[in-house]
Amino acid sequence: MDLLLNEQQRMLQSTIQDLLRRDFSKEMLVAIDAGTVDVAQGWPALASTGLLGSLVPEEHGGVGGSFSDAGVLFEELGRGPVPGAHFSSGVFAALVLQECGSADQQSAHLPAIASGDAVFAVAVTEPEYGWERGDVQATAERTPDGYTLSGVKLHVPDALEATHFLVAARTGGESVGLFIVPSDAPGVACRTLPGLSTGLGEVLLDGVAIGEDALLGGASDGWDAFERAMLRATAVLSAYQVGGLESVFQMCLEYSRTRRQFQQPIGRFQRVQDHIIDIVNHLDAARWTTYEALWKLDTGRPAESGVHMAAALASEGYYLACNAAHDVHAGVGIVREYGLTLHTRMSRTLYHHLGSPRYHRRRLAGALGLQPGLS
Amino acid sequence: MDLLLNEQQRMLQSTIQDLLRRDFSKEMLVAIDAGTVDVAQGWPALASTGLLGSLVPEEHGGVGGSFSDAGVLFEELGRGPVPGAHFSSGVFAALVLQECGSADQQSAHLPAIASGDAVFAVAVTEPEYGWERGDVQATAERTPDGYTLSGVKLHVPDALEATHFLVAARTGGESVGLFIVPSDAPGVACRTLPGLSTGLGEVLLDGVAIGEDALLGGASDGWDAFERAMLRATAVLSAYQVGGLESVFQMCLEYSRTRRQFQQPIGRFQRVQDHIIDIVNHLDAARWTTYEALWKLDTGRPAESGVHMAAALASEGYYLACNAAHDVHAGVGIVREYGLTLHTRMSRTLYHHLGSPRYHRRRLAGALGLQPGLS
Amino acid sequence: MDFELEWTPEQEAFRAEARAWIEANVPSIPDHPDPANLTREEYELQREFGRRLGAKGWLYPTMPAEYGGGGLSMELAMALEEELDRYNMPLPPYYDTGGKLGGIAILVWGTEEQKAHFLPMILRGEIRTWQLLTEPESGSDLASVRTTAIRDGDEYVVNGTKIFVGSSHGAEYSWMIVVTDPDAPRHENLGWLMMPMDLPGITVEQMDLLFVGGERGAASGIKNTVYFDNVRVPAFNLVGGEGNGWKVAGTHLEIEHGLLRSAVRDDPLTERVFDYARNAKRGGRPLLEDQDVRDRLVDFYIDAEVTRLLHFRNYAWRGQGKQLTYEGAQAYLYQKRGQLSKARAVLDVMGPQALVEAPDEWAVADGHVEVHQRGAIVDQHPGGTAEIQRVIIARRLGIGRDVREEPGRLR
Amino acid sequence: MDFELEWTPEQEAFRAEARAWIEANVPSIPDHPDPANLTREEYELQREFGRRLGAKGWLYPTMPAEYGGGGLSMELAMALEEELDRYNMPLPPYYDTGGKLGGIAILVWGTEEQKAHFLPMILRGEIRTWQLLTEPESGSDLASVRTTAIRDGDEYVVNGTKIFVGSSHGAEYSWMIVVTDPDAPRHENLGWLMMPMDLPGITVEQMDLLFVGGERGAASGIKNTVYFDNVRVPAFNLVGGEGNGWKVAGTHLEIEHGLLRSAVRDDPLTERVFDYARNAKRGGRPLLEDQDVRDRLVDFYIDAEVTRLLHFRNYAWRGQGKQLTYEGAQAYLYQKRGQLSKARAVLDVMGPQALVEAPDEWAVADGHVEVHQRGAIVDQHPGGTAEIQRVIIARRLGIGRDVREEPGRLR
Repeated sequence: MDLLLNEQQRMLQSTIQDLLRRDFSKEMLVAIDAGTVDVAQGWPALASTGLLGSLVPEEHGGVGGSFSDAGVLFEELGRGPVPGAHFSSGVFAALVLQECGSADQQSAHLPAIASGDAVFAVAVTEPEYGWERGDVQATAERTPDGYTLSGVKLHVPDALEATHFLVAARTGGESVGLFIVPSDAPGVACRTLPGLSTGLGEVLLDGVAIGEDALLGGASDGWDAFERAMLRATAVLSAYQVGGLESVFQMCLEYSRTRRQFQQPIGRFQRVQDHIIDIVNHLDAARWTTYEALWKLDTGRPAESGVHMAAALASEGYYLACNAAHDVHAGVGIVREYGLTLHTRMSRTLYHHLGSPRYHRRRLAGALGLQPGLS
Repeated sequence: MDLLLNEQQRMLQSTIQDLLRRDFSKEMLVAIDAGTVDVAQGWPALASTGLLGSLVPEEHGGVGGSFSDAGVLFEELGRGPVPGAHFSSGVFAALVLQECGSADQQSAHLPAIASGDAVFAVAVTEPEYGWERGDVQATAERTPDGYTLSGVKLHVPDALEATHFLVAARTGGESVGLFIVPSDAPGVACRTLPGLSTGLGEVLLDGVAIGEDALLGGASDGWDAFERAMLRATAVLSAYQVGGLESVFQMCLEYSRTRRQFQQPIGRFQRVQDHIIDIVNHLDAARWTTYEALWKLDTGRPAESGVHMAAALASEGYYLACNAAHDVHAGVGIVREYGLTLHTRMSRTLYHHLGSPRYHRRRLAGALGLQPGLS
Repeated sequence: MDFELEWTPEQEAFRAEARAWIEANVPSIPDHPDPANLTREEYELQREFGRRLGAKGWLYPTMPAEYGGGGLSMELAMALEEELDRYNMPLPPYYDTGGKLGGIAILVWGTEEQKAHFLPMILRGEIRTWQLLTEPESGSDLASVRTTAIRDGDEYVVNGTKIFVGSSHGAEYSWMIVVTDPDAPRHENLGWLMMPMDLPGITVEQMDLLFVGGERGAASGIKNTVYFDNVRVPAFNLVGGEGNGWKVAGTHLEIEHGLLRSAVRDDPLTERVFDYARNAKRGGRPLLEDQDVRDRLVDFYIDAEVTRLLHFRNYAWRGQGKQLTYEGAQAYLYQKRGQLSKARAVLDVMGPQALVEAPDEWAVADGHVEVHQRGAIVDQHPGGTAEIQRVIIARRLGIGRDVREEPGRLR
Repeated sequence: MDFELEWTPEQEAFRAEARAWIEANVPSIPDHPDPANLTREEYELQREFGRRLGAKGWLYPTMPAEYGGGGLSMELAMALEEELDRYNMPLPPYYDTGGKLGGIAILVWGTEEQKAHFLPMILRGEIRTWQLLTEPESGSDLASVRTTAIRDGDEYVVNGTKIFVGSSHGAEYSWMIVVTDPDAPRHENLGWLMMPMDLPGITVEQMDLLFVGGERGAASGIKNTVYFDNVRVPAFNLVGGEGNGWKVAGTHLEIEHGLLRSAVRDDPLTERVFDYARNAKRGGRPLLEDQDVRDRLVDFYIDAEVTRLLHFRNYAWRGQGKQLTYEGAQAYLYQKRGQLSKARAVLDVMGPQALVEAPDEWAVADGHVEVHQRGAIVDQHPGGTAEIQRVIIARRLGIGRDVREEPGRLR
């Protein structure tokens, strides 16, 4: 039993912290949020750290690190929270390519993902939003040369930054295949959705013609493999949310000391304390379930129940911690330049990503054998 | 709009309060709880008030009062909480008899219920506990002279006090009939269950032979009518729980003033305050939904959604308020003679009675048209 | 008890008159989910309609007729509001804390001259008034404000900064809490001032916020920072006398803490959310097939209903002359926390679509849902945070104290 | 990070030795869901087994060998506990706060003579010790105790009343907080005393309570009121010196507030509840068909898992020598509140059957479920209420304070 970071992880952590301090100050993040600075502006700096190849094998130009290592990096990114396609491309798409792609497809795309030259976004969800096989209704019609993709992909993270999409589409009946689609392919149209979410986009596929080699693994049904990749990506996403939780907690702690009302620091009031205690409880529940889930993935243990539990706790915890943080800060918290609303928006944006808390709880029930007829 | 008790209700309230102060002091209720005094000992006093006939028509020797009037009475009983068959017999069974019974059956039994000479308990639930038609698995087999009842009725309130049971049993297929069964009929065996609940019993029906006239309304399927009676009874049960909530609230308020720790009344601490505020919120949510539900019943308005909402809030609120009250009282609260545990036990006992909070929420969803295909 | 009003023929006649008048006079203004989108032109239409209502005494129907109010009973006011509600038009039809909060404070604490001077222009809709309470260092702890108003001859000289102020499109007046005597003890050092907003030295600057909701009938649009730099205001405008600002504030705070609702209606969000759920599908199957979706909607419904009933109780009891103590803050607390739990229920049911803003084609219920997602957070703070409501409830119930706190004066 | 221990061959050898010894020595005692049902005879068997463990240093395996402990590493102690766990036998196999809490206090604060005198009899299982803290007027506010111990020559004379004390079947010693100087300031007026329970003037009386649970490994059976009437105890028995009782208490409270768990195991209730749910039917259909039943079970599981992980973190970090601050109280808070939410989940899933007590035939899981329904309430208070855990967490995190509170001394 050793529940501390190892030497190498502490180095990783300190390197990424230095970068983030330099290139992603709170003022910069607020400016990105306000739209006065483009999110893509930070991409070269991120790519330079090698974090986009954290989970890409060395043979494909990546680091070939452990899930726990990736957790260390993405926890730091989550603290910002640093927006952008680092997770979509460097983790989610990279894992899907490894799980579903052929050797050629991996060789063709993983190095570019690791270097940051290509930016992949994963376009699975649709207006009837959900992460189950049955929720995919976009179609891939067979043509002599390949496929024609049609449909609407909605709430796709980082769509506007992407050079490529991994698109899920029905290839016939219940079968769902995954396709590599360049974002500049004819028939692809893409925009960011306005509102409380951040960086979610609409991707219209209007009869997009793609070659046969665009189908991941050449498999007309790649959904089960996709779900395996998604499960692993989920644990890293949870680490990102843990970072966000940590940051929200620290903001509240600091404010509890410096803000005075009724002639004392507001943190002397039990009601304020209890909000912050709720936050640290959400934080630690998400943190330790996430760390254990990453460890299970790294050590080849059955990780399904652990990942789903961590994901539910991280998504719910981040959401509720932001609510509690707004209680702690009252008016100050909604002022954009203060920085709390960055987390508020991100917590909402990620709440359903890679499956809602409800989805993860249902999957957890399944993993625990809590289905009728399984006793 | 007039949200105050009327003159007559204030008189009812004051009469029952006087009686309860006299015959059901806290010491007496604690003694009943400890088993040193028999719960039946208080029956004559209760019967003398006429409250057992509150909802029985005048022609059958009752008061023929409104549901709101009954609410006033049972709210006061709930404050004790005064245990015993007053609700089972005077409200639940009386309403079932009126809804399901023939004129003869009503004439035969309602006067005795109103006077307290007969004590009816409603024996519907079973080991596979639930309040849906499908949960009834006891059987009524047709014989030349009537029926033979077999089965196990479990968690039947006030079973040991009852002179008669209203038993639900399958009369064939999905049909469920209601039967009047004297508690001393051969084949009936009855005992109280030990544990945290209070007054719940097991009723064994081992080939109990009863006449044809025991079938309520002569209807081999009386379940729908039973549910109508149950809905009305539920609103009065909610009033009883509101009384319990009120009493728990008052205990906590008093304790918050008199108990001192850290050189001040504990009620000066925000954490203690918040427990009590949670309690008063549960109380008022249950109170005003219950009052509105009773008013809807009295004025012939559609009451289904109102009753189910009130029932869910009253059952959950009473349960959670007792938890919060234990937080306020800490060690003192678990001392039997203090009296809080009377409510703790009663809140658990009533939590599922006439349908669990889950049941009421599901029914509420139905009443609101939130079922697929109903739009 | 009676949970519904039975209307007399006279009341029905009034209602018919009101309906006809409203139909003839009401302007057509789009229902902006986000009040920040209200244009200057639309605002002017609202003000014009307000002045017409004011001329009939219907802008503040229950306020005394002698000062320009309607002098109407609670029942008639309710009928009036119900008729306006057909056009989705609140009363007043724009953000104006003049009559709702400040007007009552002036009525209770003003001199006869002050009432005669200020109330008619408020109640007739000639001016619109902001409230200036919060400062950078004074939020929940309102009594710690630092903006000073120092007497100088027949004037007060005002210096300081107020934040989270008002709405879009300016105001003719503001009422504000100021320090009139920096050396006096806490709670005895304050004044309550009616401030013409066109005086030299006043600067108004828009804040950059997550969102500014505004409650029904008080849709505020945006919030501002207001700077006072040696602003000279006539001493006549100090209401309640020097050193009494905290008592005067007690009056308007009493209203703000949960008694602001007049007629109590169903939350329109409920039907919008139910509509969505009844029609939405997931993977080709009705969304309502999921039990957890139904459960969340029921939670939503119960939150809305309990809030409605608690406000209804307060409204009815005030009408019956029963003294309220903790009930205002309780209903307000329920409403605030209900917004949060409803927002989460909606997000659970709808997924990220709940976060899409109008006029995007994917916005749900013309954007009302997304506005609610933001507004639920922001609604926690104005008029006292949830924590402040709990402080009031605890004091009024007498938790831990033998003597219960008295409510602020309302008459 | 590594969430599992990898056992060395030496450690495995120790485990094998322990297993064989335990198999040869462990008495067979029924697993009473309600510890109040433990008979005197069964208790004596537990004590005898404890003495045999004590003779090997295995009763308190990590305590120093020089005083009768085992001097074992955390890993070996864990192996020992896992082996005992096969027989559902905690360590010590009876309620004894002597070694778990009082022993550490003596180790940290006692003189060499006191350690040599008290520790061996505790650690070898010769005595069993109760703790005497709470009084009728002193619960959460432990520092306000009124029981006095006034020095008189070589003795202290003790007068007062302690409540919620101990267990069934008596104790040879108690340690207690007393006032040694009624005139000294708060926190400087206290003493920490080892009290032989056979002294004249001590009366023990059983309390009538909803239930007395007792945590795993500390099953207490019943609780008592203990009266002291001019009890004379040797001055030697005061540990830490006059006026230092609060500091000594800081040591055992540090352990009690969330660090009492040694090896961390799955809550056996989880499997009992899951078993029930997998086999139960409603209306002839599997209970698990209801989505809300599955949801409740998942809630239950998550509560249990998070509690396990937080305790596990604390145990591992203590083993790695990392200084804990708020973490003990956090895990304890989670555990306490988790009991409540688990109890409600169970009641929701099982219905009133969860309330049926053993040995009734309808009792679920041999009555463990009903005991949990009662115990979840009672478990909120011993070792500091949830509110007190929150006080500790807030101070240790430094919420609202620039200087964080230091933990009590553990060495």
